[in-house]
Amino acid sequence: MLFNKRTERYFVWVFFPLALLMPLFLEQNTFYVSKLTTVMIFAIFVMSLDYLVGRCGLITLGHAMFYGLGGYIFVIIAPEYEAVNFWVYTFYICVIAALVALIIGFLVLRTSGIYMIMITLAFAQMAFYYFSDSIDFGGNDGVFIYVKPDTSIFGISLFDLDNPIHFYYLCLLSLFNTLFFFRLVIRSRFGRVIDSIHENPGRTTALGYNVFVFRLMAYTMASALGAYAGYLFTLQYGFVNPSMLAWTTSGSALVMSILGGMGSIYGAILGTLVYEGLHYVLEHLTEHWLLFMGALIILMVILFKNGIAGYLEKLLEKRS
Amino acid sequence: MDTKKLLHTLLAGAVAGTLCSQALAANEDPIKVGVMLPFSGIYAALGDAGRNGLKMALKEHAQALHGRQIEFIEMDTEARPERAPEIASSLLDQHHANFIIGPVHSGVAMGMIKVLKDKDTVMIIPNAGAAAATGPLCAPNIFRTSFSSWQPSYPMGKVALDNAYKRVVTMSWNYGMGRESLDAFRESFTAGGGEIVKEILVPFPKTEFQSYLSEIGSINPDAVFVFFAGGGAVKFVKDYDALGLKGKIPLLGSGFLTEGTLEAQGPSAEGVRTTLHYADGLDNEVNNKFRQDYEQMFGKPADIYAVQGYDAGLLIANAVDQLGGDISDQAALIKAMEGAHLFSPRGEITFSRAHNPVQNIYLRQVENGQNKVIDVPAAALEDPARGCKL
Amino acid sequence: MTTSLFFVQLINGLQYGLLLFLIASGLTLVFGVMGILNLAHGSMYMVGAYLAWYFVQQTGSFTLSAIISAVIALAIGIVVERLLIQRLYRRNHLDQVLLTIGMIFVFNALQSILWGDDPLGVQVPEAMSAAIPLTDVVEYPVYRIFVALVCVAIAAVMYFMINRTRLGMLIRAGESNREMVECLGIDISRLYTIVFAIGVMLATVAGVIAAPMSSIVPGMGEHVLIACFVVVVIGGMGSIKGAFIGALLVGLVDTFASVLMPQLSSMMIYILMAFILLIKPQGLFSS
Amino acid sequence: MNNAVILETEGLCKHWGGLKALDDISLKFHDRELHGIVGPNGAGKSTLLNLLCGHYKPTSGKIVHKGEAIDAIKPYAFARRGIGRSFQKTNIYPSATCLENCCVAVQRRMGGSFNFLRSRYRQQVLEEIATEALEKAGLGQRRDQVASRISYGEQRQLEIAMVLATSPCVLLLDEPMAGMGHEESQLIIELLKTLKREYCIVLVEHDMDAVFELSDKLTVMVDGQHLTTGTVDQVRDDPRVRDAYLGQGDEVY
Repeated sequence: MLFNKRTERYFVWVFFPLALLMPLFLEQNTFYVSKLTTVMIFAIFVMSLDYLVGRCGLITLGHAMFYGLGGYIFVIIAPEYEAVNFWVYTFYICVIAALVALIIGFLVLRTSGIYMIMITLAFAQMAFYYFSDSIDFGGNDGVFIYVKPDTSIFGISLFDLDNPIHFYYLCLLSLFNTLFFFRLVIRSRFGRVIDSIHENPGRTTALGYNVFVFRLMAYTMASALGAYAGYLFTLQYGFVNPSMLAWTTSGSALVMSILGGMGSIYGAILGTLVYEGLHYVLEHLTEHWLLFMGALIILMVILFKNGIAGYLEKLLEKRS
Repeated sequence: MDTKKLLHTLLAGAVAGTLCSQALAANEDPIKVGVMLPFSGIYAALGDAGRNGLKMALKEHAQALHGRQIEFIEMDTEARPERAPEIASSLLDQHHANFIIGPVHSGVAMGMIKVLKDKDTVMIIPNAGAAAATGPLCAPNIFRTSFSSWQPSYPMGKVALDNAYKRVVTMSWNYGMGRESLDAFRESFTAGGGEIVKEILVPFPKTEFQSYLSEIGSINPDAVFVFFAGGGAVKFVKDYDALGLKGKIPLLGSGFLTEGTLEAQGPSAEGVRTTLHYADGLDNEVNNKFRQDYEQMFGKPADIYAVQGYDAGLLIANAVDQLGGDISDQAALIKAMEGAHLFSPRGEITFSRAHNPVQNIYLRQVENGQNKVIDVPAAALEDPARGCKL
Repeated sequence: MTTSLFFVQLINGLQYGLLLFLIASGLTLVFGVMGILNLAHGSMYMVGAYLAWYFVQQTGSFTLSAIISAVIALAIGIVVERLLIQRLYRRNHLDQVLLTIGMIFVFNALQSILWGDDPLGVQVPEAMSAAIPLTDVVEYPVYRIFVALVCVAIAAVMYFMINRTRLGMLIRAGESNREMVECLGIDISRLYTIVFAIGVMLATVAGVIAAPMSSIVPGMGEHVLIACFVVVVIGGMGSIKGAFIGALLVGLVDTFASVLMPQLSSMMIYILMAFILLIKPQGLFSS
Repeated sequence: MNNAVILETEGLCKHWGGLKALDDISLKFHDRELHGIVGPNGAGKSTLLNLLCGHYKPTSGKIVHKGEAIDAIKPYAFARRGIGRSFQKTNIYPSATCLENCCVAVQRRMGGSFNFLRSRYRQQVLEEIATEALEKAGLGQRRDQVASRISYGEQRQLEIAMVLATSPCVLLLDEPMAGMGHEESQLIIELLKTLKREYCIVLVEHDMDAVFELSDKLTVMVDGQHLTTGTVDQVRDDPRVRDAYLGQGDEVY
């Protein structure tokens, strides 16, 4: 079974149908649709991080680099005043990001633990300052994308990216595909090796696997997906800013992923929803939302040992 | 913030959202003013002052609103540009704000403009000076009550020449606002025969200035022109003094160097000369009253950010007054705003075709912890609005 | 670059490095002994600067302010360790990351509520307001020399404590073998509380003594946090000696890069760190 | 017995700084023989195994496998050449089932490890081979149990099963009976007796009874040096061996 945990099945059956119907209720208020879109895009990014950190044991604090690159690659390679094909550029961006990840992964995967955290951060900071200091790419103020790509395949346009509802469905589809994809990968034979490496890298080497190569593949794949999320984010409002690459973006993604339950993948969606939801509610309640946000995070760390997903799983176990 | 009131507002917003199809008569609705400023993080003080000024102006000029109430919807940008489009669209699509006031940070401004440009709301920028906002990206519904980055720095080139400074080192953080300020200074300074010996761009938001200052010391120019603001300005002025440059090499700056920072800078700031579109000690009726009232209401002295917020409020009040309270016609509203003639604490201002204020730039010098006006190097200065097609 | 300018920049770099060491030492100590990754370390630096400002306002004396702040820091350290950190010893680093990020939020919010968001400044104490001329133009303030000396002194005291005292012995033992320390009949949880409190105090003291030469602004903690991590990782997590060397390296590289390679200066310390980690994946002095 | 030489070392040395952990060891390991290695603590037995499986790189000397020098290849390549090893401390995937543990081993050989999409559960052959390995190691009935829940002795068996699942030609076993009770040890001894008919086994073991019972050839090492190699009887009668073990108190045979 692809979604092998009961909690996950429940989640998939509750979340996706609801998300599918949501725009019908919110038709009057496109803001909520846009907000949910943003959250779903970030959830894709958090999922890719969750796969790296929770599934592969590769803790990175530089994942936002690929999120930002997703946007900047588009800015760099796409013509400014011409609508390009969405799917073709998705392919380009993923491939270019994967190549970058291949090079950086080749360097950073030699280290481990906290050292890996820091060296990934180092590369992300370099990229951040590169775009932030660059005059060509708008520097600190960022760049606009004036023309959104069109999404036609063989002349049939599926989504109009300027329509928030269409864009919402594109992102929902991407979210589901990403979850589905990661589930496939986890269940695959590649996933078996990754699981083994996560649990016992020494033994896996002794069995004849080149651990480095497998880690590099996982890193590359997750980075390409992270870039895809960044690409979507860029397209949503047509705006790229170096702050997408800032370490705080990596940090909040990490927080959401831990909050959701490391390594559970669907937990990443939960974590993102809960975090963004809390942020939204608290921000509207009080100017000192940071205080409550911080306190809630602290409480949740202490109460939930394995994140929200872990907590839900335990709850279900108790019931049955 | 008054939580209850906000909840109320929220509720009202939600109800209004769902009932949107059965819109009520426009004139009985409150005027919705979205406030999109940083209330947390590094620019929080600026956001706070801007909001104070805005509220104060609308309260003071309540009678100009022809009986219409003002409803504020406040959003914290956290000075995070990547969140700007989302928040802006919240104010636009969710709250249907008539006016959106913000932001402080130029990066956030870009994100806002992307969403709000040519939409059914009016954006008033109460600080961010990015040239693009009233340059290539200018739009009928985008106004600015602060300044363009060019405005405060351009006149300083002339001031430097008048003081017979020939060789100047310029320095700022390496970001849009900083670079644009240095460019504006260079424009007028080199045109008059001055020479920029060195331009130093410090990575934002680094505040370790010692090595740069030592280098300036070794160059020993006639003067130094800088753009820094907030915490960086405090640190820079203190370092400039501590390393002994003060008193040997005159320090000139875009006025933000000594705005809202004088207390923290202490005696180190004494004698620093800056150009800006405002000065605390401006002796006019509006300013005197403004400063007095502001201090009374908020318990601290007003600064430039408060003035700019205040003028955003004045601009709204003025336009609403001109239209007799009916702002449902956007074209008429924009026309009214374009024609506005404001009596601001900084002096009279009008608006250029690109919707940037046409205003006096003052030369100020810090004396006894106050920015004292010593000259008006440019009166009614209009931004060239390069690239604007309005 | 002339010789005299080179000399001045050398001093600048060393002084910046020494201050970085003071902030980073607590971080590396806490990690080395307790295995706790404290991201809220930078926040304590910020708290130190704000406390210094507040008590200078109240008492008028910088020395008094420094002492009160250090005591408060110890108290914060003890409370935080007993209340929160203690629950996380058996959890993985990621839970610690999450908890301490939560703490950053709380500290930032408290700072905004208690002291507002305006940039603040503390004046250099009267007794140390003099300056020594270095070149025709550039002077060097006595207070900064004093700060450098304090940093060196604290480094020396830490070195002495760890290598010569009973507490230091326990710390070294705790680093290599927790069970052994417990077998010796020592209350390891108390040892941890003490070490954590000392770590917090070091960051706070750094904030206090840096206050007169910096601007006290919201968010100053996070900025310094990253620099600290770079220092600690270059030196090797948990090594005080490593942190010392790492801090000086970062200070010097950052200073000289900003003059010699201004286009790359923002990236230079990260390039340095990446370079060192590629050669020595565990940092320079890891155990 | 005159089976072909499969693995061979020539003048193998491993130095840690000034310490000579292993000094000039030249040995030949033959197919379908169990080659025991004994020696007091610190004799360099584990170091030798770690060199043979590629975990350490030799300071000098050569390792020859089927006529090719292999001391410069990567650690994982040793396993690919069929040199499998078990570890002194149990080294398995505790959270996975026994079957899954072996599947990881089988999959290395079967390929498809870079197949991102095909289910890992979809290939019958793979599971059959893994089950076979489990049965060979006497763990057939534990197939679907989680590895952390089986007994210690069984975990050691599982480790051997994992090595078998890689279809090795050489088994390097580092104290497979360490920490086991008598009955469990007997089980392993029986297992090794059957295995040595098929594989070249290098066995490092402290349990002398077991070693003497199992070994076709026996090497004695002392202080990183090669003392002697011969049949069990030859070694037993060698006076130098007795000398070497004298003064070792607890380990006197």
